[in-house]
Amino acid sequence: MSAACAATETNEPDAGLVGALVSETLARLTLFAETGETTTIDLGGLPMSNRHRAALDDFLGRGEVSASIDVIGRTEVWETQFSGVWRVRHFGDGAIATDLIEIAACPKILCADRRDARLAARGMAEALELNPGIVETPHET
Amino acid sequence: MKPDDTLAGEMQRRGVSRRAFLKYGSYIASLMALPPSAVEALAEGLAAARRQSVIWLSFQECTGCTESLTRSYSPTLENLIFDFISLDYHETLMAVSGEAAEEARRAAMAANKGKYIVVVDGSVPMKDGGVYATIGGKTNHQILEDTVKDAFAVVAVGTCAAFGGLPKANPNPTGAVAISTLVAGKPMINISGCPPIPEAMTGALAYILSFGKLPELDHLSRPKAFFGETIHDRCYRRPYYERGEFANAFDDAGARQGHCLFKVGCKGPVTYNSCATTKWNGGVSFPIQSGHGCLGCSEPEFWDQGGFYRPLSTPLGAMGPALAGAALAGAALGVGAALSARSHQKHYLASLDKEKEKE
Amino acid sequence: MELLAFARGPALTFSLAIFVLGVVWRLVGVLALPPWHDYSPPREGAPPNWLAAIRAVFRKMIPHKTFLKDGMFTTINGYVFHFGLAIVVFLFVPHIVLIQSLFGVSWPGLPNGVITGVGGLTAASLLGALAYRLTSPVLKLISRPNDYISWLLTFLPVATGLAATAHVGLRYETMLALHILSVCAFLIWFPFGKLMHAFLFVLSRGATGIRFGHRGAQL
Amino acid sequence: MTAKTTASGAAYDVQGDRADTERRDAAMQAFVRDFARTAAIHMESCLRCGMCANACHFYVTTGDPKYTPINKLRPFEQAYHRHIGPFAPIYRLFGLKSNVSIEMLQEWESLIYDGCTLCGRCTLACPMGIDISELIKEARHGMYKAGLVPDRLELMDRTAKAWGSPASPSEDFADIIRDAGEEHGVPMNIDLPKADYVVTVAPAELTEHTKALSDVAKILNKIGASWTYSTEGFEASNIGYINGDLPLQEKMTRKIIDNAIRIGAHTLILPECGHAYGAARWEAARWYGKKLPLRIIHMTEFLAELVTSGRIKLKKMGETTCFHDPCQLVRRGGVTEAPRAVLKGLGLDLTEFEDHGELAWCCGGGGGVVSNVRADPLRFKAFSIKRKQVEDAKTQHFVTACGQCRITLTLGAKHDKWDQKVESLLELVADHLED
Repeated sequence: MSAACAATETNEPDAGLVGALVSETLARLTLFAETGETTTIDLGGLPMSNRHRAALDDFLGRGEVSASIDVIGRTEVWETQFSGVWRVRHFGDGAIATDLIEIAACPKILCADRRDARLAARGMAEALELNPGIVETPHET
Repeated sequence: MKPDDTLAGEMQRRGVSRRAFLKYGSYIASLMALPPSAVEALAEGLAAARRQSVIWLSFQECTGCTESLTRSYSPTLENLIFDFISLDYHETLMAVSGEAAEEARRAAMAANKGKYIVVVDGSVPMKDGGVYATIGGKTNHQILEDTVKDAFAVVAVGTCAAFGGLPKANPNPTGAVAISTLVAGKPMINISGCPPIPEAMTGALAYILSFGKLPELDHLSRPKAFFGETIHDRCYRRPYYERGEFANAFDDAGARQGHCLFKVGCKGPVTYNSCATTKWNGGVSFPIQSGHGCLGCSEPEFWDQGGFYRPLSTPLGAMGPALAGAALAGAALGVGAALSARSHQKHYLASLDKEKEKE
Repeated sequence: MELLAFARGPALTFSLAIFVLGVVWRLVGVLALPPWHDYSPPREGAPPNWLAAIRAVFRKMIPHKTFLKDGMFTTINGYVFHFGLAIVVFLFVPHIVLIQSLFGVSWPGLPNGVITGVGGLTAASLLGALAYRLTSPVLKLISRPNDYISWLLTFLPVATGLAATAHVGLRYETMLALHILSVCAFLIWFPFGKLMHAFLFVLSRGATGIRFGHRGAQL
Repeated sequence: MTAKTTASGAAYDVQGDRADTERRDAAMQAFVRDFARTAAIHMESCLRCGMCANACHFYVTTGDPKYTPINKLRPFEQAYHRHIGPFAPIYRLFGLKSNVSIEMLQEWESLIYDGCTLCGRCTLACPMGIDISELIKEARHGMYKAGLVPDRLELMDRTAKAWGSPASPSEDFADIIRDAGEEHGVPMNIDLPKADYVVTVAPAELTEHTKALSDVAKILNKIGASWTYSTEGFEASNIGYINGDLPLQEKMTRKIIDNAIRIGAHTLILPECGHAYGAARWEAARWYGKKLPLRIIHMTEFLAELVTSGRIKLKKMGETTCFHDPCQLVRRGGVTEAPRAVLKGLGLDLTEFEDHGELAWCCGGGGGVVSNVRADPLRFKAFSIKRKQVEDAKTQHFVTACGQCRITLTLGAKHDKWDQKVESLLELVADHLED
């Protein structure tokens, strides 16, 4: 670390933090596998530096699913290489606002809300009414 | 069918799903260190809430608090709060002025009697009948009393409103006082800081909106979620403090290596705020990270702690004359005591001589 | 912060002033008493008075072996809390900063972990001293309120200091204020009670050193 | 003059028929007079650590905390804080230190006289270096003024005033000297108008140890010195010094010094007596306020000079011995090497006690305790320390250089029915002079 950047670099190497986080995740994952109990670990309150974050994500890796949500700003969701362990990262004004490890079948933020669905159903019905032709099989031209 | 006037309804009309509330709930829960189980409660509470009428009063202040809160200009997570509240009166932000503005305030108060929140920034001058700050011919004190009367809660934003701040600093020419000294019998929150961390303001408001009650407060009525720990306790430079590695000046090797700033006057150990964790400007940095000690701006009387660069463990005020005077007085008393003792002894020796004469 | 400001401000200034006043008062009050001139010829080869005094000051730091048989606890425990107090008072960085602000001199400090450990040991040692004073028949007989007050006012700064750094008890700034106030109480009491031995030991040992040196007797 | 006891059972004697307050005031005034700078510093310095207790033979052998040396100073201390200390005006103004009561003085009489031999071992134990023994000696001044002194000591005081010696009238002195000379076949010098050496004596030599009188003469004759005993100033033991009777101390000091100066002596030889050494060697000059024109030396120092300089030759005894260090001579006098040099000259192989030299245990009889019959039981208890040391040493001889120590140790052995002879260094030297 050069002297010049030291003043702005917030990380004080703390090898224990990432290890502790991973152990905690493992414990919660085991619990989820056995009982189905879901949990969320909020990384926000922890003294995480970018290096910590990188080390953690390095370890967790990338799995099959990744999604991007566009709601009041961006949100990134991806499954880690460990099935059932998700990373949910909400962005605020350009920076990470909330950073979570979610242990669940599927992160809540990905799922549609039934109340939204009810409204959507109404909207879809209205749309259909406005354009009944859409349901007819289009002719090959 | 009556339009859905809940916040969820408003958002839906703008084509935003309930995911927004879930995301916002996560954000607030994370900010306030609430348990993950609170996320849904927050989201549901907010979704079901109605737009909150807020009347913002500015007294002896610098508008820095407003700047802090409205800092970002793109509609993002951080300022979503403006979609949840109805800022019915705010001199700096509102378009109207003059009597029309005052009329807006009165209208909002009448429409939301007992339900509106009064946010105050700035302290209130009380000296000389409060003439040092008047709006529309009414003193700050009158306006405050008038507005708060039918409010649901009062939020004092910034150190001036919370504790008196700069206007109250020695010699306090206007007789400035904190809002809490003038507001009795209303739920009251202080969000101190100069300026306060915007997240602390929005977090507190969102909490009230979601749960209909005040968050847990400390003995200075500050939300514990943001003011529960000292800067020092959460400071990334803390390990340097523990190891005894300090910057002795702002330009020495210690300062360059990012050592603890205690010796150059950092007030982190006695300052309760979340700068070290929430940080500023969207989590970019905070004063200590930028190489300057904490000023203690979220604490009462922070201007009058003997100087920002005076280390916390040093005495306030000049010792020299007091100690010199004490040494002189001590010497005088010592000589006096010795003379008195000697006179006791002389007295005895004289009596011995008399005995000898008798013999 | 108001209590802390009071502690750092008027309380500290006042107590330091009383400390200086009392120390000077007591030293001058004693030293201004008439001296006792010894006209007897010194033993051949007797050291000059100043040397005899200095020798006595150092000689008395270690007791004769024979007195350790029954005075082992008093001696070892005394050393533990004296060194402990010295380390905590003079090698904890915030304290050094205070000293620097008063006298302009400073020196490197020790890591906080060491200070906390030494502080804990010191507190334990002080409690041991008190327990001994409360149980030994000799000490029970010769102890005065002075001894208990001096003990308490020495123990309190150690206890409040430890509590403040360990975040035990009240809020940090309140504990810090109480710590400073306990030091103020210590400073105010210092010149008037037996804490004054921190200055007097030089005079007391030195005076006997001069008497014994003159006679060629060993201390 | 009747023996009384305090409420707690402590014995005390009272002299005279003054009112209690008058006595108390007299004591206080005398206490107050004594606080010069050093005493005041020491009064300020006690830490109440109790280290002095284990240095005291009376505490160690009785286990009674009241014998803790610093405790013996309590009335003296109280007087100091009320009248002399830097905060005395405040103490008086607010009544923080009460005046010493007569009951307290009565209670402390036995601690100050019976319970302290002025041996000064506590001074060496004190981490602050407080010279407790010196302070107790000063406290005795007030006790004497108050008329609160053990009757036996007061009797000796009056005898000394009347006779010039607590042991024998001055008129009998010349006869005693002549008798001793005749008995041991040594030519004696008495009342010579001029001499280089004036020899003084201690009470024990006028009664039990009269051989010492001729032994000194034998040695002085041997070296061909110009010397004399002198009726006008023979008594070196100073009961005023021990009792706290300052005028008597001055009178007795002046008597031997003035006399020696008159005779033109360059050296005043003190007898084998500890307190005589303290009173004359270290305190005599105080009454003159200047340096004295003659040398004052202890018998042991004199013998050591003669032996080491070869002025006398001694027959080698080739036996083993242990040595009791007299407190006033060694610990408080600094004469540590001299007796050892003499023992070496005698060819005696010295086995040192575990605590010897400046750390030696007191015989238990110093400071007038041996003369104070009231203290006998206490003294016999303290003797057990010395007895054990001597028994552990397993030597053929047991020697000392102080007549009072010798008497104390002999009485102790007698009380214990323990067959142990205590010998005098002077007598051994005189008995082994090479012809």
